[in-house]
Amino acid sequence: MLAYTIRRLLLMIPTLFGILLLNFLIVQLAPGGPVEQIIARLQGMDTSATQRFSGGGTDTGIQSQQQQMAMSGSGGSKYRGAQGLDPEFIKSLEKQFGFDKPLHERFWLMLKNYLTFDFGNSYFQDRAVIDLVLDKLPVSITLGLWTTFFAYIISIPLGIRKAVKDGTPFDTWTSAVIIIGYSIPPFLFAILLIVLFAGGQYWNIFPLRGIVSDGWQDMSWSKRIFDYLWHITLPVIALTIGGFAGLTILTKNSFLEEINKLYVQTARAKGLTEHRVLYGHVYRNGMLVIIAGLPGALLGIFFGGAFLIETIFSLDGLGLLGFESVINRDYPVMFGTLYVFTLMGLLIKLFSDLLMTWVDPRIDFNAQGSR
Amino acid sequence: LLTVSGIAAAQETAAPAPVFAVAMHGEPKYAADFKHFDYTNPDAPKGGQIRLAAAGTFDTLNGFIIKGVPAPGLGMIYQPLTSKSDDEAFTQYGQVAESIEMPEDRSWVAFNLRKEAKWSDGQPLTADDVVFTFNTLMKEGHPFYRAYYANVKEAKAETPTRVKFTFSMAGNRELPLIMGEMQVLPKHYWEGRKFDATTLDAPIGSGPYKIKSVDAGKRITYERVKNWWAENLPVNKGQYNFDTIVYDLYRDETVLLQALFAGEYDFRAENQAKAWNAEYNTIPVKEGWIKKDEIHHSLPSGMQGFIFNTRRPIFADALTRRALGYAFDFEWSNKQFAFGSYKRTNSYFDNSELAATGRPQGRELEILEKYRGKIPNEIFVDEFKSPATDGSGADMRDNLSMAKRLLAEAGWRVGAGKVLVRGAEVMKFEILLSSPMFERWVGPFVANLKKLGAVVTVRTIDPTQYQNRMDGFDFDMTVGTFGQSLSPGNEQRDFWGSDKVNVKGSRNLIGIKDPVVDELIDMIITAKDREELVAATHALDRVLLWSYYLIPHWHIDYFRIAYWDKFGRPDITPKYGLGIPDNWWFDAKKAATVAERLKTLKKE
Amino acid sequence: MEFSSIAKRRLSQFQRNRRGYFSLWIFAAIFALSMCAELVANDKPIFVSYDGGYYAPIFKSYPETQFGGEFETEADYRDPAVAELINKKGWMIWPPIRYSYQTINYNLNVPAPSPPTRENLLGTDDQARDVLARLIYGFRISVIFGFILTIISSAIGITVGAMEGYFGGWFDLLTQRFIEIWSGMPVLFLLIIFASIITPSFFTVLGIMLLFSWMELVGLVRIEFLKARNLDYIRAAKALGVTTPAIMFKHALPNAMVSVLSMLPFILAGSVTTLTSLDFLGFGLPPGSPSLGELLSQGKNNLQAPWLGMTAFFSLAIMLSLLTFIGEAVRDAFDPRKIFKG
Amino acid sequence: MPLLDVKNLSVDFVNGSQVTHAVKNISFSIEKGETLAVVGESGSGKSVTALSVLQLLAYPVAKHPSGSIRFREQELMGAGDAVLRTIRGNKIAMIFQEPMTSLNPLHTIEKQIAEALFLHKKMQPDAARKRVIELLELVGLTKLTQRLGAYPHELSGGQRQRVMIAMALANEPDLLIADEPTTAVDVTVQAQILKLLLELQQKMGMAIMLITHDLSIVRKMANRVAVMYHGDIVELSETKSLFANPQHDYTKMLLAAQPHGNPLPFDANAAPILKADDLKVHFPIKTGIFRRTTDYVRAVDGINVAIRPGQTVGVVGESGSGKTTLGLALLRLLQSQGLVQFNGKSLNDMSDKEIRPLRRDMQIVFQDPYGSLSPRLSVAQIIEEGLLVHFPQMNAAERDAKVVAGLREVGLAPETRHRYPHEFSGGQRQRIAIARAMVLNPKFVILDEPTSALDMSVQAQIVDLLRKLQRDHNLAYMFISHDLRVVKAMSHDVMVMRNGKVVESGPAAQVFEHPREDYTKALLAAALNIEVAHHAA
Ligand SMILES: Nc1ncnc2c1ncn2[C@@H]1O[C@H](COP(=O)(O)OP(=O)(O)OP(=O)(O)O)[C@@H](O)[C@H]1O
Ligand SMILES: Nc1ncnc2c1ncn2[C@@H]1O[C@H](COP(=O)(O)OP(=O)(O)OP(=O)(O)O)[C@@H](O)[C@H]1O
Ligand SMILES: [Mg+2]
Ligand SMILES: [Mg+2]
Repeated sequence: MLAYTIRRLLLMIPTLFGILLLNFLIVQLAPGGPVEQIIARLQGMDTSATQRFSGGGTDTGIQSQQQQMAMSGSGGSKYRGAQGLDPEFIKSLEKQFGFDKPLHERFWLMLKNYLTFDFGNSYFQDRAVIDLVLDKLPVSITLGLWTTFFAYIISIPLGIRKAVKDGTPFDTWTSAVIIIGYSIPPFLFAILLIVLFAGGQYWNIFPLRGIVSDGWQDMSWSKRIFDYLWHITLPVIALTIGGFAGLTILTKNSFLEEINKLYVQTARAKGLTEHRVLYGHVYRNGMLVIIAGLPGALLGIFFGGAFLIETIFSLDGLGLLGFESVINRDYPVMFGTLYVFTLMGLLIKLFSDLLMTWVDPRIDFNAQGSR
Repeated sequence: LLTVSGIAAAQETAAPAPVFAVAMHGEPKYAADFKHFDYTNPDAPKGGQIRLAAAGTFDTLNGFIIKGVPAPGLGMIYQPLTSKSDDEAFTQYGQVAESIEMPEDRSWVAFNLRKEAKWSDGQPLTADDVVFTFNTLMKEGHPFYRAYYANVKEAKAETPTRVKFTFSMAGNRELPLIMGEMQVLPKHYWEGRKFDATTLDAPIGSGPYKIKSVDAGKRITYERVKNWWAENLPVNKGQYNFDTIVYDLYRDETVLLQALFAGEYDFRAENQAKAWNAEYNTIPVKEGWIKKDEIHHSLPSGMQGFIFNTRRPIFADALTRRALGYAFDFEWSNKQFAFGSYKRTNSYFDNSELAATGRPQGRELEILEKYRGKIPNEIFVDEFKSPATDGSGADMRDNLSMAKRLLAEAGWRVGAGKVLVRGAEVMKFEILLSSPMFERWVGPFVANLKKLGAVVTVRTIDPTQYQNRMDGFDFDMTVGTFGQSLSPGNEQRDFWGSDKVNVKGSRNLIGIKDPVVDELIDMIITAKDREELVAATHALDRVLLWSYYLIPHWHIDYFRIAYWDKFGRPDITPKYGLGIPDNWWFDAKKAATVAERLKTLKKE
Repeated sequence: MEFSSIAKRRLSQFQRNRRGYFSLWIFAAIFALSMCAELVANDKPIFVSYDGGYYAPIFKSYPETQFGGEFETEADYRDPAVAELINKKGWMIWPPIRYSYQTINYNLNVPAPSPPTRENLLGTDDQARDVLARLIYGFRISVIFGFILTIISSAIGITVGAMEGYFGGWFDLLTQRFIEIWSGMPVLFLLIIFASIITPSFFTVLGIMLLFSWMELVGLVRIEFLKARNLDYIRAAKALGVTTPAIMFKHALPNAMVSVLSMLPFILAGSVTTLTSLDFLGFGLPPGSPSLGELLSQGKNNLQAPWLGMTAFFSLAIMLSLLTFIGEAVRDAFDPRKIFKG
Repeated sequence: MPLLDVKNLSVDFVNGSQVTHAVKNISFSIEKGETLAVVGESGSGKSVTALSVLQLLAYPVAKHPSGSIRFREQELMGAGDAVLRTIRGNKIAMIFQEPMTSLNPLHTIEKQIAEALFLHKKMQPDAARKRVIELLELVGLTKLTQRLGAYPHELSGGQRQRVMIAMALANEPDLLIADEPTTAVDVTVQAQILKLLLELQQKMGMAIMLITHDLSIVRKMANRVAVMYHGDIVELSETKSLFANPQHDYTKMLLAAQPHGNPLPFDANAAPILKADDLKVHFPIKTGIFRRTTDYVRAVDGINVAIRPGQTVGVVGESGSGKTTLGLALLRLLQSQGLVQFNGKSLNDMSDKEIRPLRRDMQIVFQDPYGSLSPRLSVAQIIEEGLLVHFPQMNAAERDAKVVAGLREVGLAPETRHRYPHEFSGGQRQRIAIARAMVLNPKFVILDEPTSALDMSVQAQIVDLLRKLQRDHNLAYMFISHDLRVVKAMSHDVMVMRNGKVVESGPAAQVFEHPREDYTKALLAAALNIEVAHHAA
């Protein structure tokens, strides 16, 4: 197993290299890069990455410009100056982003830097990519941990109960409930929660944005915890609601699969309580898929799926960062996040594989050759 | 700004007299001894706070560089050399500059600074700061400044209180005003700091507000500078009344609106007709705690429309373009999609005196006469009007049969597969969009086009990609916007000038290549007075309109604002501005009432 | 005399799961209905009699001139003028819903999206199109898309996962790394690139989605196979000389099927919604195409029009419930020890 | 007042429209300290009866149309969970018939045994561990005490069975239900375990319900015997009187049945069909979090065999000596070192694909029939699978005919072929496994305890069948068994294994009559011992 682990660790290097190379090449092909992005901004186009789903936008493009002009305090109106861009300017932009160098040189440079975990700076945010990532981590961890926590803490017992009560009305209605939960698009549900519990129309109980209040630093510990929980309630609910269905059904079916096996009979013959039988014996057998899937689920929420919710609750997490970097063509951030995520992903996957052999010692990863 | 004016530099004359204000054309509206702008309330009480909100995020307090997203409201911490009044087309009044000097040909401009001007840390604001600002912006600022100030040869501090900008060209009337708009940066603060890096350290300024606290990406709070040096200048009288101004940032627009209802912030300008009409029926609005106002303005609407890429052969002739315009049922769409709140745009400068109305007359006619024969004859006969319907939706047949006739005239006929053909050409094109918002407007339009036999597809793509295709003029039809200010100038060349037709990235998306248009643009740029400018603009407007380069969209001539009823505001709203938060003030009594009523509601 | 063969027994087990059995019927009925969407909801009449001639506009397009109108393009039968022309000299038989997915209802009293009325049973969307008609068409396109995508991508995913798990060793190591690299691809970017090269259509979108969606099941199946390959009955099958694919398919796969069947409905629902998340990159189905996802995003952008979001949500929930129940019944059918309770 | 009183017990299995009456209205009782042996035909309902007592059947597929089960006056039939829990594993413990599949594959043996201790005796971990070791030693698993962390799949069949026994005895129950408790262990261990049971019985008055096929054990252990036939108790009487004076026809037949006859002659000069040289299988022992290999279990340690067509080689030896492993290695179902030749061709150099066609000719009957049957395939599918692979030209009807014939030969009703494996009794499954191997007409078969779950009559039938096939097709067998009588009846040559090595081998007669090694002698003595006990009784 040690040899296997080492092999896996070593293989990460070519994997990362492959990913970087592939991405690098693809990015070269993409129409429109950071330069176009800046031009679009200069020309007053609404380029914010989240605009597509954040419900913004207007059907009169000019109107928002007018509004901006009319609202004093918004600084000099760049709009007036947006009167054509000379090629000089575009060249200087390209230079600024390093696009004047040939392809292979740029790739080489990037590789060199990445080996030393130097991910460079964002094109648009003037911050080290690594800082950006670290910055967004608390939000992502919050959402990831809580959501996974709730999903598992509820889905697994529920799935087990459903397996035990398979075919009963309980099974049917719980299925209906979790599927409804799944079908509600999280962003719609989030908005619904906001309108109901944070808007001015019904109950104004929860805050609308952020993960902590302004004066958080100055609060007492208990206050801090309360404040934190108070802030994350809605986003976590919105994220979790859809997370039960798959897991519950998977648990249920895995359990149904195991529950009639002979070793369960043996366990019952020992006089174990039903609970012990289910959680002590069946659990480990039935849960392999689910236990092994846990790290992946975590990763998914950390880095992927939550950007809609992050947008709605104005939480700055990694999901949003990654998404914005693509839409804005902020390549260093894109590559940096990709690199970090991939590395974490690889480690977590290795961990989950090792976890699997721990859960089920019959599992090994050797070739099956001459068995 | 970028080209050399056609007018020869005037003779150097005797030193010009310092003035307190400069108008783009003509004289400033206010006399030298004016007490305050008409649209301000000189007795407005100071105090209280206003909370504003914006969508998005920010990560820097330095808005002058390319990197980072600047926080909203940063303009309030700097004071420009001069600032503009909101009820004139384009007139600058001295702020940091006590007076302005420039020669007749405006080939340079000098600003005499106020001695009392000082930074929020007490240091005096000097000509050195101005020069520093200019040089820094040129060198390290957003690349935009390099283009913007391209014609400034040098900036020189002649005395500690006098700074002079020399231009590389003469006759550009706008340049001195643009220089005046420059927000001055404190040299002593920035020296020793990196200018081209984003920062969250609150910079010092000379403006009415200073930054009180910052929560990156979420909130920025401004606080009024006590005993601000410019507080009692007439230009500032009755303004900057709030003690604190807070900007909250929300990522999501829908939430942003909900936050208003929740009382998280105080004021919102709505830009969606649908939202304005359908989503504001919440309790605070119904109860009148949130006031909904529509405030008319006279800012030029600019032009938004379905623009034709005339580089495409099918759109090369005006007749075809005109015909297709009949397929757009604005009245119905406006009624169904926008609660009838928009007006059809009938001019490239609509909602302003720059818009051509009626038939050409006077100087305008004179200009146009010169081109008779080279421009559509209808110009002399008719006022331009887009085809209209009664908005019932059942009223399109006449328009469509008109279109059919015009298309036939242009050589199109319905061929196999019920598609319009002209020789080997097929009427087949794509409408490219960068925002899904327009899809609904496009829908019925496409349906009507289909009835004419056009094969139309619609495609929405992401902004960067869109920009890329725009830069390469790779589109058939798209929604184009051409914003206009009250004083059109060089940008017109970029919009419609024939020398930009093939310049990648230019904004002559339509592909206009018309010597008449070029000449009219020159006339606008070099117009000596407002009358001439207006006449030339009218002429250009007509030529563009009657060439059917686009199917005009709509505009709105009022601001839709909603705000918690806690504020006082001047009786007069300026024609060209909204005056928020500068001209409004906190009304403690109203605020108390609102708070009171809110409390009783919560108890119920 | 003959005991029911195993197939019959599975069928009967399937049927004994009443929930799943009825779900299958309901789903089949809905699907069949949506397959003949053109006959159910259309802006063209099914049948026209005009001036002695008979026409079937749904199947053939006739120019307006055919009915004495002015335009040589296809007649718009909803156009009052055209309707009048036809009714003067004949009659029309309309489908129950006189809207197709793109038909705009020009006759609304309130701005779009308009609430449900007798004319538009589920209201209209923000482009004044009939939601019910769009739902019927959208269901069809979404489900077909979802089905094809799910079936192909699951087939690939299961195969790859099975091989990884079953063979282990270097094959496992290398394919897994390949998958890691592959899943590290910037899908968004690829879509953008493709969008700039080809005009998206149903099948191109499907193809692109396939490239990336097959990985979803790999991990799950891999684990199941790693577990299964050490079981005694797999060894027994080997001893019989059963070929490796047959062992994987007949003996090991049924084990993995449990988790796969649990996930399939969700994968399907997922593909239905991904379809629209692509729209904004210019790589979804062309604007105007009906789909459940499109309805969802309209729902979000039009909170004041709850019927949009509700319709989308209910259709999704119902579809998913049906599929989950069907999936459970299939699982039951293959469960040798199925115990039916209550 | 009997300890256990069963009255009118019936068990039906309902599967859709198909109802199996597995047990029909039986009554019996067991007194404190008494041993009731239950014997009977394979599939007659013994295990089902035993499981009913603890209410462990898969309800509601299984139904009790009638009956009452009273343990110490307490009704167990339909009793609540709480009641059953206090009894199961505590007052009544059970040894399951199929030890190979009845252990939780993911728990270490220590954990499985200790669990009952924690539960009912509330023992502390240290005490529990001591007790576990003690129990393992009692059942003769001294070597395993170092490997408490071993998982069931790392154990041999006999070892697993003994873990089951240890588990059942852990709490010194009042009633032990032992369903074929010693089928997988060698005679020495068997003797030891039986002795242990007797001791416990004497010491604590434990009652035993002993289900077995081995009549010698019945004679030695049982006070009374119940004979089951087709779901009925056809006869129930004192052991002595039963053996002396059987009443029912079936009983008479059962007592008379014996695997008999002698091995057929074979051509000792023919080229060996299977040959192995210096065969070795070493299993790594892994410890620590990285599960590094610290040592090896030398399960097969340098074995040479050669088997000729028509020859039967018997393999005997103590439980855990590596017999199963040897069998698997010979057929290349386990990784091994050393040369293996089949029909003169070296299997070592062949890929899986190349070996595959040969598998038609070399078959194996696994020691754990249950585990070797795909749970989701019907018996018909399982049996015909080999035909599908090796006789692709056969059509469905032909295949079905073969399946039916195969089932008949092993004494199973062909109608049952559309059932799933779990719906059979232990002995029935074993026969299915035999049918699966034989239906291919192989040339060489490894039979790993093929008769351990079969009653005498069926055993005899199977032995006859095997012999018939051997005669007809010149078949070669490798016959692994603990049952020396069967080995004797079948084998030309015998190999005695211990700790992965062959300690003695030679012609059967010689090994049985004149054993050279002490180990062999002890083995034979133990076997005799049981027989002697019976004769003495
Ligand atoms: N789940 C089931 N469904 C249908 N029939 C079953 C089921 N379980 C057992 N049977 C049948 O019940 C009968 C009794 O089985 P049981 O296991 O009690 O036999 P047994 O006497 O223990 O036989 P053996 O000695 O072979 O173990 C058998 O004929 C078997 O086929
Ligand atoms: N996978 C494994 N890992 C470690 N040890 C194993 C493994 N399989 C078997 N062993 C060990 O190898 C030895 C031989 O096992 P094998 O199953 O061959 O015994 P056997 O002779 O068949 O015994 P029995 O008569 O009890 O079936 C035993 O000590 C067992 O614990
Ligand atoms: Mg049995
Ligand atoms: Mg064995």
